[in-house]
Amino acid sequence: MGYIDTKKSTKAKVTTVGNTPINVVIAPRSPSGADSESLLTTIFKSVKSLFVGMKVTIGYLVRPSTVVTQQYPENRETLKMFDRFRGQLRLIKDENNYMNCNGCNFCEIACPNGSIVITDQRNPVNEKLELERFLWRLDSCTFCNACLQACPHDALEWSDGFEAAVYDRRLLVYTLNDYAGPPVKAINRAKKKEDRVEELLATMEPRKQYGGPVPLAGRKMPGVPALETENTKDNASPKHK
Amino acid sequence: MGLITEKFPEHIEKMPGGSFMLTRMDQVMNLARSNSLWPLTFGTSCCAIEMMMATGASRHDIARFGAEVARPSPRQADLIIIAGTIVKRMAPRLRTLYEQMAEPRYVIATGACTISGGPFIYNSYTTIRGADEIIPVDVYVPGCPPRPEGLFYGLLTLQRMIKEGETVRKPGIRKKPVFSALPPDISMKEIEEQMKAVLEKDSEVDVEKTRKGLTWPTGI
Amino acid sequence: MTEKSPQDNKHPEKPAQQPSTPESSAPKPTPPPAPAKPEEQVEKPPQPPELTLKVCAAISECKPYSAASDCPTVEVIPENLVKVLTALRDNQDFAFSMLMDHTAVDRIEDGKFELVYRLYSLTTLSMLLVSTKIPRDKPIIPTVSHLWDIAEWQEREVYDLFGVLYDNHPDLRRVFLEDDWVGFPLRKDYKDDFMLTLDIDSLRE
Amino acid sequence: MLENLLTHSAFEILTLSDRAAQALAENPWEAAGYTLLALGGTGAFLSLLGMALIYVERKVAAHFQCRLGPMRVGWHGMLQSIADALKLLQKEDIIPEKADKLLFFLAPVFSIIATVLALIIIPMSPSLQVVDLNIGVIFISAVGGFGVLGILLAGWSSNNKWSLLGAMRAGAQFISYEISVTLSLLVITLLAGSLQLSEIVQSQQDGWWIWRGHIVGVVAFFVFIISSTAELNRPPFDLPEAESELTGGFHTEYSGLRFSFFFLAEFINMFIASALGATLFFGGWMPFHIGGFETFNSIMDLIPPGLWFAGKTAFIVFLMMWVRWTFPRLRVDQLMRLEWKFLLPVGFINLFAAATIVLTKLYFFPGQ
Amino acid sequence: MAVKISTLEERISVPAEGDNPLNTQEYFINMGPQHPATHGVLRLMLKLDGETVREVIPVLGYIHRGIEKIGEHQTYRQFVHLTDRCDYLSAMMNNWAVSLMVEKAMQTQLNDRIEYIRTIMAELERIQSHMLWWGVLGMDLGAFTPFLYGFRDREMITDIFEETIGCRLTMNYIQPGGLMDDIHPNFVKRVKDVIAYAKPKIDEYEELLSGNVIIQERLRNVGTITAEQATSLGVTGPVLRASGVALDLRRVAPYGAYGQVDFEVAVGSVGDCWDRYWVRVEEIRQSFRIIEQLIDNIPAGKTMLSKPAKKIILPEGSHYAQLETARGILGIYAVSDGKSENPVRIHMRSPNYHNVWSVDAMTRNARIGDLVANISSLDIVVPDIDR
Repeated sequence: MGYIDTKKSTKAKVTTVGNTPINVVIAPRSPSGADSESLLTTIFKSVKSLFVGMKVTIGYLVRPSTVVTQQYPENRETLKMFDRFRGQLRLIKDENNYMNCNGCNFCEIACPNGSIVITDQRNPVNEKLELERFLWRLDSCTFCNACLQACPHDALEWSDGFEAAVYDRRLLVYTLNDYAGPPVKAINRAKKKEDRVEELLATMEPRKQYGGPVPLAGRKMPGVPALETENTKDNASPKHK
Repeated sequence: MGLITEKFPEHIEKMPGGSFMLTRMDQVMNLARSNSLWPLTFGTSCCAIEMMMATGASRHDIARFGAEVARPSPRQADLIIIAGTIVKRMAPRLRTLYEQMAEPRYVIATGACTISGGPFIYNSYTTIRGADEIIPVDVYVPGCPPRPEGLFYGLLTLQRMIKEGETVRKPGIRKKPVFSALPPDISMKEIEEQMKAVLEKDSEVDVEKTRKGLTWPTGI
Repeated sequence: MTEKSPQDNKHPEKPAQQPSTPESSAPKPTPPPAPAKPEEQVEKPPQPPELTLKVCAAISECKPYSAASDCPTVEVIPENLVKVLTALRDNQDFAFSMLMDHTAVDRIEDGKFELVYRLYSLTTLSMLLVSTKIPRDKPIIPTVSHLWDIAEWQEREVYDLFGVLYDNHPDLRRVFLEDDWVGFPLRKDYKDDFMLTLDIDSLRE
Repeated sequence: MLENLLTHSAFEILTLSDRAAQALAENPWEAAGYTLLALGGTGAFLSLLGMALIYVERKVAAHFQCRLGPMRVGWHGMLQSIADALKLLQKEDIIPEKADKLLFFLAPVFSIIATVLALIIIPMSPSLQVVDLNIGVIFISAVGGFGVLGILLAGWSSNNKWSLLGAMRAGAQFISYEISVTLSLLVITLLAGSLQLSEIVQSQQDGWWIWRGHIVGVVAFFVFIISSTAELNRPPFDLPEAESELTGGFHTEYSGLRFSFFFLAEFINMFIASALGATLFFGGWMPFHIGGFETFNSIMDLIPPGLWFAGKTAFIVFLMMWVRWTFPRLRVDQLMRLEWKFLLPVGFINLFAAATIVLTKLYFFPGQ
Repeated sequence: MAVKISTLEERISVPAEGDNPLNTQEYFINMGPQHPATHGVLRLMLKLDGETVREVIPVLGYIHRGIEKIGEHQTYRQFVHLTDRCDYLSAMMNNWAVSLMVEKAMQTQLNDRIEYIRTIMAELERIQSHMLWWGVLGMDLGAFTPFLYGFRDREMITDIFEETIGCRLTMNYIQPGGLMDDIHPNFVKRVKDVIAYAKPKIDEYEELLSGNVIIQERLRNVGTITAEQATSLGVTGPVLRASGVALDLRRVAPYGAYGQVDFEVAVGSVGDCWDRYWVRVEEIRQSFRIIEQLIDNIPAGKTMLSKPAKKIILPEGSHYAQLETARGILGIYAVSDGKSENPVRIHMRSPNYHNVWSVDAMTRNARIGDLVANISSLDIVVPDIDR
């Protein structure tokens, strides 16, 4: 029942499991047999070990620079997520707010638990299938990135909104598309051919979003500085005709 | 309500300026409540690690909100952070834990599994699809698992609810600011219509049922 | 459609591998199958690995596994199971001292449960699969919990999820589910009103 | 007045009860005032002290662990304890259906009464002591035993196996460690020659017992600190409420206000143990004196005795917190072994050594 | 043959002990599912005689989600994300096990870049898992501060994960045929920073906890299982190695880049809690060694060899792959019919399920405090037991 000196008694040697030689380190044990220590030495080492432990903790107390706490609601303006952070799903839009997504269902198939529900419609002008509604269930999304991996049109991305707490579970089902209508590719193709562009654009119907990167966007919360970010602006209702 | 405040408001209100005092008292009491949320040490799976990250890790430190006093006994806890999947076998225990807690008690559901069943919605024979089928949930924090900051945001959301919430005059009746989270040009009716279309497949999450209140899933 | 398709070989990075890839512990790979139809693989009967032949030679009750497996596998009939496993554990040539895993597969098309015992030897570091088949309507098999302590719990799990009954088991009860649960969920014909299914296949066409 | 302060004769003991008795002879109204002052003062002191200690504990713990602790209620979370107290007042009060209701109700009351009783004889400064009993040391031991009764009752009446286990642990632990505490108290009693706390303080005019009593004093101090930590159920001896073993121990079933009584009593008891340690070993409110160095002593006297007392108590409180946030918990049998096989023999030997020292007057400054 | 089926109630109904009034009565007490020491939702029925534990009956199923059933309805790519939720502290190794199984079955040759990154990530995961365990062990034994220190240092590693992958805990990073993303440009620098930071911290851990005499007394000669018992109980990982069997798949059957690195396997000699404790602390050091050897020479190459849109259909037959997670050997057993994307049967040989049962053998006739130390030293993750 001696004191185990963790630094000294580490032994390294080679053993075999089966026929494979393996270098092992053997856990230190308390000295026994010939090396065993006297009772006084044991008591001295034991008491010393207590003080060594106390030295570690007091070392942190007297050095306030070791405090690593980030004060979340207060540092909200400066808090930055990593670029690849999987916060919330959103559709990539170009500068005219046209989306890349054409409603091809690949992400819906790839999604392991049905968190993405896509409904399609046929455009009356160019008679192609296009996205009618892109629903994303944040309440069941597992952030596995399978949808982004499966997307052939580079239409999805992650935003860094992690503040999504709500009082009502129903608010966690988001409509990601601002409008139902042709993707940017179809519009560009029509523009190139100069073929019924105006008509095509007129088929876009706005889709009201009730979710978004921050459900409480722009609202004031006690103790929380109001947040005005790019996300909130993105989330404003669409400007299409 | 507690020992003192049971008969309190009736006597106060008769006094001159009593209603002003009561309002002030509400503010002070709710402030105290919202800043002293002692969580129950309850976690079932992955979200519990991130919850420990929030409560335990020095980087995030839930102690700043006065909520690091994690109580192992439900009698002394104010807040239950459901972290992780709830399965059929656990559901009655969760219910018991909730019933053992003293009023006022609050519930935060973190993570996809707790809110809706998450990755285990389909083809699972045990997973409860949403902890709100077992106990009433005040705040939902989505994520799988949510970041500690996300959990703090949920805590702040809960604090806001508490501060607007219960009054001394009507103990036990809590105002829940649900609709304040909606953007101005959208009505709840529109949401419900859209939701129904989506959730038709998922018969367990019935919008009508959720509104009426607590229901027990079949088979428990 | 298999992964090992010709376009994979076009990658310039596709290197001549060092010997220490994951396959080093695996049995020697057969030549890459033709990419088009997986049925072609089945047509080639794989040569039983060396260990299988050795075991079959030493213990007469075993015979090589008939279906495809990536691990040395022997097949026994349920009556000989305890005898074979005891022999495998106690035979100094093999010394399968660990029961790594035990589980069942529901072969509903044959009307059988296939029970799989995965043995691991700490002296030869080799792995052996012992497979036995029992009828689905009378799923009774003798226990091996007296050979390995862990078998008691593994068998309990299999009972819980498949309803395989273990004769002479010291304490056969459910592990994961409540004692009054009806049915055995991992059986293919398990029905549960609570369970939802996601009809993804209809989207895949 | 000032010259009075600069000499030792300034330290006249004037307890609140004495003042009340004096006043009763002269003016009964004044006596009533003193009684009220003593009662109300003790109550207010109790809760304020408890809350302050809880706040300090949380902050100190946080900084031991590289974090900040309460930050959002008041400046650096100063009002955190008040928020907690207000919340606990509002909590629903649950009495389990199968509990022994009378005992369940009485247990926290016993706990807090024991604490108040122990608090009143602590000499905080020459003029701030409620009662000065001539058997002070014994009184403290006796009242401490009363406190553990509350814990035992709580565990028994809750009708919960974990609570009962915790209570039994608490009982065994308290009875064992009480011996060691008493033995180390007896050492000082021997050295000082009195059981009265104010006299023990006065006897340290020429130096505190921790260094006047050299080896004996130091050993007694360490025995006292270890065993009083164990009596207080604080980590590393918090077996009765070991979170990871017994969920909450004896107070598992308590909620709201009743739980806060236990919570408060625990922290006040910590203060009492520290104050007792300060009184016995560090001279209580007595400034740091070295026998014979009158100039030095009079400089030391410039600091008011109340501050001396507060500083010494704070030091021991900090020591206990430091230990708490560093060490893991012992096992039940190890706890008992530590007491019966180690601390008890050491305590006895130390007591005999103390007796020898008193007889041979081997301590420092014996003559004065 | 009539097979007797018992229930939990029958199991815990003890007949009253004889007529001798001196006999103390043994009683059952329920520990969990909500109990601070049971790491989530493990429930233990303890047969107690005073403070002495006579028998421990683990009762499982409080987080049984039927992952194996769900897996029968999912593709292999989708199943990877479910394994994250089993042993979430070695999520990356779980992903790797599925990927390894698929790659073995498809005979996919991976390039060195993928293998190196996988190995580094797995070792980082092992370190963070052991750091968390170290903290939790401290907390279970009553020292709260190590918990905070362990989490503080673990946070540095989750930062690395978050930068490269975007998630902190359930990552879904290692995919069949490669990796989800390439590593972030800052990755190498950040890993080096963490190694430089964390190495001295391990010594501090030793000072604070390992060297502390109370910890040594709490752990030494507590919960001893011999090598024979351990093999019969089927325990793997640090628990088995603490009993003196140096079975480490990274060494005896190297996968990934483990064949190219030099490291030592930590083993114990007695098989008590102290050995298990020390083996894990030493494994943190060895993992640092492995990372240091690999981090500077990650070769160039592609990080995804198969197109995500491509279907994975395994050849008919049974497939198995196993690897060493932070808790022991994880095996993935899949039976494919050769026609569909979904497996006919997928089974996880979970290390925790095999480890947890040894708690009974360890704790017979010990104290409740020892039970807590035993559970803690087993380092169980309950969702992986129940699956």
